[in-house]
Amino acid sequence: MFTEALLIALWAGIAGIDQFNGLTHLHRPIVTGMVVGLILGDFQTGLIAGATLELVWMGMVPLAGAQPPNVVIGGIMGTAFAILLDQDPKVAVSIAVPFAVAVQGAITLLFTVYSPVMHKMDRYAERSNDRAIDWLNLSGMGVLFIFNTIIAFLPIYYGVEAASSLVESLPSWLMEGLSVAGGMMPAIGFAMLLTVMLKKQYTAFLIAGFAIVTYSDISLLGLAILALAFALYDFYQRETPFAKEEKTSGI
Amino acid sequence: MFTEALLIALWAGIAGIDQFNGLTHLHRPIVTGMVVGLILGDFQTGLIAGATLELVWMGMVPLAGAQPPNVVIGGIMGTAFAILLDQDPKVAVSIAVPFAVAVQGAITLLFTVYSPVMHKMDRYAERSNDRAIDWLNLSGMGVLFIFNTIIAFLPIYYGVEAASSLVESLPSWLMEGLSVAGGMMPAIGFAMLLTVMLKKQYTAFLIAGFAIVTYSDISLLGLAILALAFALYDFYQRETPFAKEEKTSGI
Amino acid sequence: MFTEALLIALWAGIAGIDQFNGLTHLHRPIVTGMVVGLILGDFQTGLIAGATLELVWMGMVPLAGAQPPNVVIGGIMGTAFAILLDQDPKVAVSIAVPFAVAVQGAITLLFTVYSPVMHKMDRYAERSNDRAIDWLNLSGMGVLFIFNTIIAFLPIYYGVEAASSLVESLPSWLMEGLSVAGGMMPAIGFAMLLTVMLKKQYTAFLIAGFAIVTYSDISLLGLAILALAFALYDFYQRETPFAKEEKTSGI
Amino acid sequence: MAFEEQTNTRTANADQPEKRLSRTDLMRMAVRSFFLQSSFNYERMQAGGWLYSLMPALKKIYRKREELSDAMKRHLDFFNTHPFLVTPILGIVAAMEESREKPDAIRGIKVGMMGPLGGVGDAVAWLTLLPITAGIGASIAMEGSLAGPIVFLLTFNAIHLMLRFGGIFYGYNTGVKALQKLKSGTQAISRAASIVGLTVVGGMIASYVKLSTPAKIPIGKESFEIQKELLDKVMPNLLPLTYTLLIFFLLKKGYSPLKLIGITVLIGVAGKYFGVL
Amino acid sequence: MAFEEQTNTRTANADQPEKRLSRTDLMRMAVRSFFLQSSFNYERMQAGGWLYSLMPALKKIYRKREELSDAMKRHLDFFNTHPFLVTPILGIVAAMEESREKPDAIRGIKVGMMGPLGGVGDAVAWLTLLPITAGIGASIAMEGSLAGPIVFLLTFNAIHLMLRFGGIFYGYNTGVKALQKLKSGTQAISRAASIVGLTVVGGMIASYVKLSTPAKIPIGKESFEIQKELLDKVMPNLLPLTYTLLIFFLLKKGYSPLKLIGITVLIGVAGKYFGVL
Amino acid sequence: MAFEEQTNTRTANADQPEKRLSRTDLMRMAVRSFFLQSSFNYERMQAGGWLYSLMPALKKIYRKREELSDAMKRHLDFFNTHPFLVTPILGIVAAMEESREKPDAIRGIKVGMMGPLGGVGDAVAWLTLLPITAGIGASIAMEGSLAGPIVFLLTFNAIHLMLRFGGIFYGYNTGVKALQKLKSGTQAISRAASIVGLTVVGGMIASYVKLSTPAKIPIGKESFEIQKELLDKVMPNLLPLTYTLLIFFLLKKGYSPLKLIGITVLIGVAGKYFGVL
Ligand SMILES: OC[C@H]1O[C@H](O)[C@@H](O)[C@@H](O)[C@@H]1O
Ligand SMILES: OC[C@H]1O[C@H](O)[C@@H](O)[C@@H](O)[C@@H]1O
Ligand SMILES: OC[C@H]1O[C@H](O)[C@@H](O)[C@@H](O)[C@@H]1O
Repeated sequence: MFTEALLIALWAGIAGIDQFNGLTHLHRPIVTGMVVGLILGDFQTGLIAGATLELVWMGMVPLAGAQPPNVVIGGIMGTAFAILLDQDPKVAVSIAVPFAVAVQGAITLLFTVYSPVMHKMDRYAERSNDRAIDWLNLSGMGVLFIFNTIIAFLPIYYGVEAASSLVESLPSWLMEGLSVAGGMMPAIGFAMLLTVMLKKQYTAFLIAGFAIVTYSDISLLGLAILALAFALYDFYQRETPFAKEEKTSGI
Repeated sequence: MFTEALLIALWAGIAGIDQFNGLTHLHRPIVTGMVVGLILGDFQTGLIAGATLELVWMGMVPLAGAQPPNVVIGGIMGTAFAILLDQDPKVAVSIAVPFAVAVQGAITLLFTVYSPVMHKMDRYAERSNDRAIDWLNLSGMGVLFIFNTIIAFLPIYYGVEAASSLVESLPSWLMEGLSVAGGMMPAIGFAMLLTVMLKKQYTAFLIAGFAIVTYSDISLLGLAILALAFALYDFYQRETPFAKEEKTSGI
Repeated sequence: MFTEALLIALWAGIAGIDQFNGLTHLHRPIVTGMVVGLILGDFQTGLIAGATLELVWMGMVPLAGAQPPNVVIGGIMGTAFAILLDQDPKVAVSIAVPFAVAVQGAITLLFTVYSPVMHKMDRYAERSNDRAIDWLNLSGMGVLFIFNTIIAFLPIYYGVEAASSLVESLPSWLMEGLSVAGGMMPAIGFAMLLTVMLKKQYTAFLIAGFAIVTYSDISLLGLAILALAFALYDFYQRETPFAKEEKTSGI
Repeated sequence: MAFEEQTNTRTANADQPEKRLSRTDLMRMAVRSFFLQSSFNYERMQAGGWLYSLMPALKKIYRKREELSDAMKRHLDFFNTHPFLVTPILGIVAAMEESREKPDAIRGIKVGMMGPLGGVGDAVAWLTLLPITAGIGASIAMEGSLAGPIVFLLTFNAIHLMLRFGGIFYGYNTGVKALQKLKSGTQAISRAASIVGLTVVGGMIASYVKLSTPAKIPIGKESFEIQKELLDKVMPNLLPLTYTLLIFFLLKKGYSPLKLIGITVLIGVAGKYFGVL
Repeated sequence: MAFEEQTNTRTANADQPEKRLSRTDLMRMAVRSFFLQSSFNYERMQAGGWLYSLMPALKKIYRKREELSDAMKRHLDFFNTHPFLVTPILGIVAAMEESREKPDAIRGIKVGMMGPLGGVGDAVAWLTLLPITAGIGASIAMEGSLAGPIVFLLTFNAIHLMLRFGGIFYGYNTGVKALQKLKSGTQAISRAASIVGLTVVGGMIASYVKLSTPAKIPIGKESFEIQKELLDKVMPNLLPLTYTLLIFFLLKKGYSPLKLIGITVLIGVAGKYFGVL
Repeated sequence: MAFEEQTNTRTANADQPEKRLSRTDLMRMAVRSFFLQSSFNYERMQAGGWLYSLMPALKKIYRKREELSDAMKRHLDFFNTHPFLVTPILGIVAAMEESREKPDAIRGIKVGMMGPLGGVGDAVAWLTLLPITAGIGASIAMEGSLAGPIVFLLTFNAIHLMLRFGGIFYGYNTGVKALQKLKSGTQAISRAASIVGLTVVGGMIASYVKLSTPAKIPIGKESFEIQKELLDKVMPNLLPLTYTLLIFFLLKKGYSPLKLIGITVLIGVAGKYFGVL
């Protein structure tokens, strides 16, 4: 168990860096879920739990520096506990949330206490010491790595046993209820997306996407392609009004 | 049989009122078919015959006071006879039409002979007798109730036996032919709708609706939702031309 | 074999005329494939090989007099050899191409050496001899008929045996490879169409058509109907901007 | 246009006590509007029902007998509009009566609104809302489910009641200003309704008109099924579409629906007899 | 523009007997237009067929030998347009000859129309109508049904004949006025044709280009099927689309179709040999 | 606007050696931009990372110690934009520093761009690109295929890297002229992104929100399954849609996501307990 906990913790550290630096998004649950699954020897559950958590976090993105519930720790804890406690991947969501919220607060704190660094930089700039500024800037990554590693390691290494006996003592309808709740949870991610994206002139597309998927077998990529085609049509439609186009015509 | 005939007749009376007052449209065949089916103990046939008749009457709506073949008596007689004579619901259409046409004439007559009521009202208005006007206005409902009750009762109570022996003596291809004709009949309702609704700039939608249903498994509601999405797009497209929208844009 | 070769040759002659005169397009592989199949007693293979060849020749149309690989001889030879050598219809494509290219050159030559005819016409015009001009004009059809008949007859009558023993001596992966290549071949026809038809403002429709067929069961006709509906919408959309339409509105 | 003057007149009467009509009065008018056609007749159509519906307002506004009698007589003129859209007119007219607009102005507004609202109402309610809700209901009912009629009644009346009760407050509160909004909104609503309506009609032609041929052409031992091997290959639902368009053109040529019903019966029976339908 | 003057000229000639050409004359010209390319050659292209097609009109209009000879010579200039759209030009030119327009005006119109109509015709008939009708026909024929070629010939020629026979009357009756209508109509028709054509080409890429890989990667005892477990997951028809786009870009870069056919054969054979196709 | 003047200033400095920055310098800046947020803090947000990313340009341009120190101090102001779209700003600012624009002009451009690009970037990258690629990846991963995360990482980063590396050259080469193009492009891109994004969100609501009821109403011996015989008849996915819209309105009303997660857990558990979910 120690090895697994350590590996997961190291991965959490890497993902924690990627969340603010690099931003390749290997820190999203769809990737971390799979990696945690690999480490714990249950690839399938990892993949599915990761995908489920991904959907919940869909609208929870950092806008203008505001931190949503932490996607790195949420994704990793959710998947790890779902596998270790042998639960339905959908239960992962209910497990992930408390961790994610706690870390959300911690990161906000971190960004606050990191402010004095700017004044150090001011002084280095005065002396045009670019090397020092380089190191000072990059130092933040170390902090994130250590922070995430520790946060991920402790509960997995020390908490699983307790959680496991707790879960066993719970009535089955409770765990099944959590699974039902997990299935409903993506509604929150989507609704959050809607609060930011939905303007009245775009309602048409929300409706169309819903109806097309409900009444056909199209995949999401197929839907995205169709939507792209429509967006292209719309774009050129707005660009070249008929009158103008006609003027350039032949004969 | 007397009880059933009476119940149907009373229902016809109520539906007859609803056709001009209230207008909740419980007088449409899709509802009356079900009710007649319930009364006669054959719910399924009633529902289906009602739905079939509904489609035939689709475009036959009263515009500017002009009366189409009567939908109340047509719907009720069609369903009742289809059940009582044990026929295919599609045969209901051929039965319904003669009744509906006869009553169409009767209603037109009714609205003509009702004209003198206006002069009475003039006199009550002179005396500002609003009570009398209230009653005079509402009186029309009584006439409609009695009229429809009687018209529905007589053929069902007295005519089924004769009709039944008639039907038995008819060759089977005739009844089957009526059933084929019943299947074709909705074409008339739809064509009537088209004469009023179809303008050349909307042909696109007629074609699209036809093609989508022909080549997919979508339900009518799904189709309506898609069409609604398109109508919304079209609406905003026309409202905010690009130039205008662009003007309000950022940077 | 002589009779079949002769019948095919005569058909090639007729198709050769139709390619430039009449233009009913019975000279396209989809028709000639079927006819050749009928003559050779393998209707099904003829139909399918013809359809396959049709797709390859899709974008190869004569623009401004420029000759693409010859569709008449290509279609006929491809189908005939596929049947006679008992090959997969898709192999027809690889067989058709060498013939088609050779004849492409021959036709170009023909149209060059036919130039002097114009000077003869000038002289007849001088004498206002319209009869002579009629005959001179129509004479080209005779040339095309004889040319195509001979070109089609020779390889089929004399070449099949040799080809047959050649094919038998070839390794199976070669013929199967040709069949694979035949399946890919329509890409060339479509790509040629795209080079002429595709402008950036129409990309949307290419994408949409691809996605709709990929993710549904619609037939090509269904797709064409949907596209037509969209084209109609687009047409009226451009014709009547809202402002104008509104001006003519009621109340 | 006369509108501007009327608005002026109204402002001039600003010393008059305005907004005397209560929420309940307006609600009562909306409820009475359900009986707009109770005394329908070909002389003045909905005139009786109109006065009946407006009564609560008139009685509140005109306390003197002669005034009331005058107003009542004025409102027994010919009247006809779409029954679901009578309430906005009731609302506006009530507001005008309340601020003692000139009778001619009121009559002008009344007559000027009843025509267009009648047309729009017919287009939206009878020719779009009804076919769509009834069509969807029928598609469910066809499978034998009780949900069909229920879904129809609920969706149809949801909009029906919204129009009636929304309309009366909209008309009363917005007053003559409502007219201009109506003008621009009407066009857009008709267009949207046509888009949805015609799409659904297209779909219904494909799913409800039943017409196909069992005819086969024998070829040697086998037989060629015209429906399956030709028509369906070309396009499924080809015959239903063709027949509907045929009826459409015959209607345009002036054939009566009744005649076409008769022709359809004949075709059905003859087609069955000869084995082609 | 020179148009106005021509029309004036024409009106000035109003004492001339107009409309001498009969319906039959025009029909004969349309029929002759089927042989527009019978003496096709690279010196003057369709010039011989053009004169041949116009002959019935010329003979009717110019009774004197010298006049006829003159006219015939004038109409042996280089000519080339789309064969389905030659009839509107024939119609207009016949109308102009009939009203004795100046030869230069006639030549101007002829040359001015043949280019644009050639382009539009190629776009609409060769690049849209043909691919769509042939594509639909092929999709039916692929299933082994005779209906394929029949549907193709019927639909293609329905429009073909409409253009030819409609065109001659349209051109003759509308005269030079037709030009302006053509101008605005052409654009809209090209756009509509492109929309339908490209949609269908997109669909055909998905249904007709056959390309997939049977390759598997062994993982322990099991094996990972690249096509089914990767490519199809990403997008069905990914390879056909990619290959078509590849060919498209190679064509744009100047590769000849012939070369690409050769390359395709090579890829197919090599792919089979190495077991990846 | 101040733009025109700046361009003038720049032209005036034409004697200065321009374009001293090499391709490598720009590439290094783009690579450094990956660490834009390494010292993120709530006092000046990305200021440290901004200076870090701009360093290669500053060192090349300002050889004298004091000049460099001056420039570095100027670039430690508050800065915040979308991390993928920082490179166009880096490019423009580098070009401006190189031609020795006035510090105020540079600061103006920097501040003027960071806001809008932050907003557009959030809309396009976080709210459209991410949900779509992650949604598609999740749909594949849900079936247990490794291709899910891979497809996500590849497609997401293809665009990510294109923005970063394309942006720096675009910004540097186009200079302040880029601003005007950005202005008109931004709007169109946001619109297109919204169209695609919202369509996919609509689709995801239908495929990912799992909510249905196993409740049955007993009728005699039989039983009426609410989900199958009523809800699905009306519309499949009715409950998921309703629940999502409910959450949406609660969010609009100010409920926190956390509270809604809590509520959802409660509903799920209670629903299971009472057998209605
Ligand atoms: O809003 C712009 C920008 O602000 C901060 O830097 C972070 O929250 C980023 O994720 C965001 O893109
Ligand atoms: O046309 C307006 C209106 O006229 C009459 O009152 C009736 O036919 C109504 O059904 C119709 O809506
Ligand atoms: O381009 C116009 C026209 O030119 C030539 O006559 C031939 O290639 C025709 O096929 C083509 O339509």
